[in-house]
Amino acid sequence: MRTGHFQETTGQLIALTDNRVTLSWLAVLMIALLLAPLLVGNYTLTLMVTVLIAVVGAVGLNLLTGTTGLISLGQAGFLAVGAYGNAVLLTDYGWPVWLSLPAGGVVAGLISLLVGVPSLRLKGLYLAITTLAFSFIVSHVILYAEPITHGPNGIFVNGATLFGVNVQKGAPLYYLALGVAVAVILMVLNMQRTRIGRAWLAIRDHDIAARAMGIDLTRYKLLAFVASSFIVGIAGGLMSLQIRFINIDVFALILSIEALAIIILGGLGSVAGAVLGAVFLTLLPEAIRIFFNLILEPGSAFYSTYVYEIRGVAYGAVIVAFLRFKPDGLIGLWRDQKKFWSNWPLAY
Amino acid sequence: MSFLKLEGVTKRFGGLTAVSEIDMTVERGQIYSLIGPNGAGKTTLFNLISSVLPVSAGRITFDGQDITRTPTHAMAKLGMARTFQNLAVFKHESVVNNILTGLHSRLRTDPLSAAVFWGRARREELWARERAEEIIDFLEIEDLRDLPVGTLSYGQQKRVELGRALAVEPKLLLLDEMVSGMNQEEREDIGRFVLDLKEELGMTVLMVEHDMGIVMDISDRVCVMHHGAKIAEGTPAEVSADPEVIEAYLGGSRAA
Amino acid sequence: ADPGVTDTEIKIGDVNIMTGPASFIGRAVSIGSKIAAAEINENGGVNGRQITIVTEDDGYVPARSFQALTKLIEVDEIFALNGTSGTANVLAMMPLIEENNLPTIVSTAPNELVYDPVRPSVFTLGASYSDAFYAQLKYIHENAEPENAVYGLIRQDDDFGVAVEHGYDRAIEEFGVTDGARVAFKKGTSNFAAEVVQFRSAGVNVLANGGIISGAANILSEARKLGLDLQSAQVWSEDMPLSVNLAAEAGYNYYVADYVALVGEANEAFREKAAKYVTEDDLGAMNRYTYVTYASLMAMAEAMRGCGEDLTRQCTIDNLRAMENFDVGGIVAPLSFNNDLQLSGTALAVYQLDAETKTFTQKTDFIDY
Amino acid sequence: MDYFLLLLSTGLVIGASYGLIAMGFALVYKATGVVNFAHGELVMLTAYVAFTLTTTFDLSFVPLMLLTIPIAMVIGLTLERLFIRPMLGEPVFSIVMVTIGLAVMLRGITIMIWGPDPHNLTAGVTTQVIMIGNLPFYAAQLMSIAALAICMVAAWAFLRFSRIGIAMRAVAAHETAALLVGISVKGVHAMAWALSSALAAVAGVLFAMNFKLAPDLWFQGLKSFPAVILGGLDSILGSALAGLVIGIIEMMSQGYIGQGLREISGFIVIVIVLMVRPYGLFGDKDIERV
Amino acid sequence: MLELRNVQVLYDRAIEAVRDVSLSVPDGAMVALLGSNGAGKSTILKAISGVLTQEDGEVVAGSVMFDGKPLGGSAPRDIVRRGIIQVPEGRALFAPLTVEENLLMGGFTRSRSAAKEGIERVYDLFPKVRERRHQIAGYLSGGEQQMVAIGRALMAEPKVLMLDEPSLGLAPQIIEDIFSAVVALNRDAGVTVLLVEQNAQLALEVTSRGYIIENGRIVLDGASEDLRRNADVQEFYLGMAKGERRSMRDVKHYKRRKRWLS
Ligand SMILES: Nc1ncnc2c1ncn2[C@@H]1O[C@H](COP(=O)(O)OP(=O)(O)OP(=O)(O)O)[C@@H](O)[C@H]1O
Ligand SMILES: Nc1ncnc2c1ncn2[C@@H]1O[C@H](COP(=O)(O)OP(=O)(O)OP(=O)(O)O)[C@@H](O)[C@H]1O
Ligand SMILES: CC(C)C[C@H](N)C(=O)O
Ligand SMILES: [Mg+2]
Ligand SMILES: [Mg+2]
Repeated sequence: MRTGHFQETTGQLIALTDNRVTLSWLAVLMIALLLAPLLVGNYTLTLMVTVLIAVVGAVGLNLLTGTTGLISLGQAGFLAVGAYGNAVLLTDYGWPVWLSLPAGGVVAGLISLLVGVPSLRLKGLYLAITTLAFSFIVSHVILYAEPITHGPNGIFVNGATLFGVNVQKGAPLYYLALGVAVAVILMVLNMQRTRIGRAWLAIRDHDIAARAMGIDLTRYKLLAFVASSFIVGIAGGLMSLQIRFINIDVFALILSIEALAIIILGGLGSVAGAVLGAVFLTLLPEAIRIFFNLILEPGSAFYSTYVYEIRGVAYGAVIVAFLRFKPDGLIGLWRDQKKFWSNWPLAY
Repeated sequence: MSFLKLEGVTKRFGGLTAVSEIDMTVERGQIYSLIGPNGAGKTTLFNLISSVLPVSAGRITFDGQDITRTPTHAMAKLGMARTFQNLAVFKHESVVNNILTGLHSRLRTDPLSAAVFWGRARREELWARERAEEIIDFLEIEDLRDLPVGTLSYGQQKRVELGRALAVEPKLLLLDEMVSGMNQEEREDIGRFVLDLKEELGMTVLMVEHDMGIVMDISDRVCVMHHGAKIAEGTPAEVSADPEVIEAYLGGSRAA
Repeated sequence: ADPGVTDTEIKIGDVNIMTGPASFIGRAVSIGSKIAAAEINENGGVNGRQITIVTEDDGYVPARSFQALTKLIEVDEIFALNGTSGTANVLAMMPLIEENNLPTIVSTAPNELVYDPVRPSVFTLGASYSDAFYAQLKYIHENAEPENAVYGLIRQDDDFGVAVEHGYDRAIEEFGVTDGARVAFKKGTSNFAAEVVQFRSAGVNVLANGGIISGAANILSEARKLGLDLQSAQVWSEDMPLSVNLAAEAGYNYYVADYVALVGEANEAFREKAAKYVTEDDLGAMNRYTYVTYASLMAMAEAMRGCGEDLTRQCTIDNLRAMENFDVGGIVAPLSFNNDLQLSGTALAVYQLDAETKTFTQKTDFIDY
Repeated sequence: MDYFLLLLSTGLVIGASYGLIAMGFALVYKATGVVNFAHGELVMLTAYVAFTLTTTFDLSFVPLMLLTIPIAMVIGLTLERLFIRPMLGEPVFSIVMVTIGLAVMLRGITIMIWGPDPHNLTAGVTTQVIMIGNLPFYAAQLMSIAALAICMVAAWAFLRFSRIGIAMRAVAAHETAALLVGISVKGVHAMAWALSSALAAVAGVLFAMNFKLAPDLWFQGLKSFPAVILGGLDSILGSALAGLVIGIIEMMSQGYIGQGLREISGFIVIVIVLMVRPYGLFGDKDIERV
Repeated sequence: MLELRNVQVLYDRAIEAVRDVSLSVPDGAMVALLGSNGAGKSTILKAISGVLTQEDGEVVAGSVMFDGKPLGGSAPRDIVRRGIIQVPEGRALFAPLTVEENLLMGGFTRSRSAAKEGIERVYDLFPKVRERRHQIAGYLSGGEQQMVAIGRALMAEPKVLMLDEPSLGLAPQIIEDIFSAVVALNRDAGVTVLLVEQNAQLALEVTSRGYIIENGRIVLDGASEDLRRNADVQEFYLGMAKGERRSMRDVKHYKRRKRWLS
């Protein structure tokens, strides 16, 4: 089906995709997503919102870690900053949500410079631990900056309306999250096919050669930090809209680790991978829960004592098993399928 | 006024003086070769010229500008491009993307227009793609276009590096052992090609080579380094006749 | 009718800490629910309807509490909520609770942030941490205070710690005693050496010890090392057998104030009853969180019972709001939610540990502070 | 002065614990280039194993360790064999992620086996207070410091007198080249995991003796990151020393500043230190030459 | 005798790098393997030393035999222990280790004392390396690194030495030294040599037999002497026109299209 497709013009080469089949599938997916609130129940819709928020967060992290090669364990910190930014502006300052949400992203972007600048010289895991340190420090500061953040009390996030509709639950929240996710995905895909995206990739692969090609490391690394944190901050803002209550416990370290897991399982450096990873890992606990409900008698002794822990163990095991068989992630699986079908029936 | 001028350029690594008080002048449009034994300091000198390393002492001017303290990333814009001796490709990226990255300094897309991919970003990308495809065609690596460079053979990777440097459309091209790892046919092609760069585009080429064939055949001037210092300079003929050069570098029988 | 009710069944939800290091709380909570449900069901259920408990884990992570409650409401269609995890977790569920007018009794996180401002469908069982510390310090002040008393406070730097500090503040102010040192620590801290050194140099001999479980034990252990002579007031979590096991080693006969009956007839009667319904293992895992959850589910059932055949959430809420002196077998003081805060069970008893025998003696009656 | 010395002595105690944990991280990193995110969980797991051993056989400290360490090594080898070896040659990122998945599993498994209740672990060691000068210690606290010292000497000797130490660095530096000179990459990895697990056991038992045994013990792994980073990820001895430094800094920042800063002081310190030394105090720099 | 029989290699289960290659290197012989970039030379060496898996490569057909026994499936360590040592292309040193440590690792399979002696021998062969012995290998110049890489391989006292472009980046004089050292090893110690080399002139001078590989297939093989006289080989590998070395300035055929220059 895909064989025999050749690009003929440069325009096709720079397009995100010029493949009609891909485009039609995307259109079908989009329509399905738009109709979803009519088709699925509230819980599924809530899950979908959670997935969409994870998608936004993962695409943001992927920009920094997958594309630019700057490993971050600070995701929870940026999520927290974005969430608090949005929450404080929305609730305490009465900003409309269409302003407070991006503003939360901007705050996260600006704060990211605080970790970006000192991290410029750091590589690999040294950077990772520094961003981890950053997220600990952020949560400390939020806890102690009581006049602004309400410290230990946390904040109830209320009153986000767009065109008079409450966008903190149900279909409106879903559409908001979907809109943001689509916008973010397009934005990142676009950046990645320009000199900016290539500069990031170059930094990841060989920073000296990147410099020799005219890429200003400081500028592009900081840009990656800011762009990534902006997006992650918005994901944080969406989280605060969805949960409607935030305090620092909401932004536990586990979020940073899950975010990394998402992009690694998805396939580092690829936007599609980040999306697939987010869908997969967000729904995994749900799938595991359903699985155990199917195989276990409710009320069995094992059920009551161990089922919760064993779900956690299963979650870890799926991650491990997945990487064992597909170390390059879901996107690798995807590409394999594509390769297989485009070459089929001729092997190599 | 000389195109590239080095005055007393020195580089020390801890106790080791890798480049010691080099004076050197390259004129516009020359093919200038840098030769010398292993560890003589040739690559280090390239690193100084291209500003990958800071000089310990001395002054470098390029095209009328003092570039001694110019940051590396500004060099491409000034019109200087280089290849690396030990392969410095962007491994996980496709051949096209590697070459497109070479075009970085010639594009101006800013983050916002990139994000919407409208207007300038789009126009520039179209243009860049066309340039890249020309280079790919030229280097005869069409069939590798979409492969990650890390999976290519050594020689193929060198070619990609050359393409990436050409994409900069430099006034001065630094080639560090471009032909090593290539067979004779390929070497001849590169040799011919470098001549064309000079003759048809007026490009200045500074190259480090151990292949005396190509050095002697195409260079206008040759500079010989030994233990970080310059021991001889002149036309290929002059240099290859220099007893000190023969002693230090060429060795008896193989003097070309 | 409202969700979660059929002719034969009422579904009650429970969001709790079923995984991770704090899962002994969730486990104890679900045992409490199990006992209460078994007892109710054995006695004919609620107007003939059997109670079913649906438990979801939140791992003590607020974002997951939100998700879990959404699932309970949307998928399992629970009628009411009876297990509610920690403070931040309840708060994260609060919007959903309010929105669904979900009858809820918060029994494991009686924090001011939960009951003030009052939410119409939310009832809180228990005294505040603030009162608990005040009660103990008051007892110490009146009965056991050393000469030249210098008070000290150590607390978590979160909402829970703030509540502890309120009680301490109140005590200091009221008794006019010396406030020697106050320190805050981060949740999850295990090493308290520096803090105890601070107490020593401040001469602290009455300590409001806001550490929990191994934290509290480690604080006391360091204190013993430095030879501090302490009267120590603890969080009620320190009356759980598992905490006592850790902390008794340090040899301090510390105090706790709790709103459950740790000793005495009511407690014994409860344990006897429990033995009928749960396994040996579960019996061993029982602790105060079992008692409070039992009490709150009994109260919930009572309120539902009052609605007769036509069981609705609103009716349950109204009945809870009207509840007065409902006796839950003395395991907590009789419950009356008919107050502004919809808060009950605030009466606290002060207990003291005998570190030798690892048993508590009750030092005061149940008193409101 | 007394105040200062007390803080210092307690800093050494917690620092020793960080140091022991950090050494385990550094060892695996040095040989495999992977930060083992499951190391904290190994520390916890081995401590629980020791707990079962003491409660079942009523062992005193030395026999307990003699039994626990080999078991820990077997656990380490098994984990390496089952989870890490199949990933040989895969991107470091993926392997790190495997250790994260492994960590999640180990946490759950520990609770499934031993339950969530915390315990005392005394291992027959006296809980009398011992005075050194006028500084009081528990025996187990002194043992932590001693254990760190012993492990440091052992590590030093091992690295100094065997080619394995170099081989570990070689494997981490260039796997293919290591294969080509006949180093068994698998063997080196397995050994690193075994030794690191042994260190984990020592660290875990002593930590539990001093600070109770609970299923949140794994968190000490994260808490030891500042030590690993300060010392330099691949510097085993550096990490050990840095552990002590971080321990002391924590105690001092609590003793003199407070404000809950103690728990993050280590992280603040590494951010500052890394600005000056991007590879920690003793870490190998990445070689960048073109 | 080292022998490849109808070997086929795939990378990533999809990219065929080597197809149906058979070649043999008799004991004590020196054999050259020539071919242009991407022909599959390095792949063949990796297939022999068993490190293809490192790059997701796999020998999917045919077999590699040594002394009549198949090598396929053996761990690289065992292949090294059997005396087959490869000098990898692009040096592949242990960058953070010192020069001496690199050499020491080359002797990993040998005793400590043998390794000590070996190191001295390498220093005698490359005085330059001795000068740099305590330096971090990653900071050496390209040529110095190449010397260390070769020295490291010699440390293992190979029975079969596979050199992947040993002359890469070396000064003419050093190339000569290395080649005479290899020839000496072959002659005096009976070391079998499989040489991948772009410097065909030199390679065909020192070897007795040569294989020419293009696009993953052997296209020509024979005695080195005969190959040197082959017109195509002269044209493409030796840079000669009508038996004479031609100057690059005179290269006119220049088959590359000039489009780009316009
Ligand atoms: N970053 C560095 N740190 C320490 N020493 C260095 C560094 N870079 C180069 N050197 C040393 O400086 C000397 C010159 O190296 P350089 O790479 O310039 O040599 P070269 O002339 O290019 O040699 P070759 O022909 O072998 O490539 C060498 O001895 C090398 O070891
Ligand atoms: N890791 C890899 N993954 C995928 N393809 C590869 C990989 N390594 C090599 N190839 C492909 O296999 C072919 C043969 O490569 P090989 O490295 O063996 O060539 P070579 O003859 O050594 O060339 P050179 O002279 O340039 O070193 C090339 O086309 C290359 O693109
Ligand atoms: C563990 C408990 C003492 C914590 C407390 N229930 C809270 O409010 O979170
Ligand atoms: Mg060089
Ligand atoms: Mg090759």
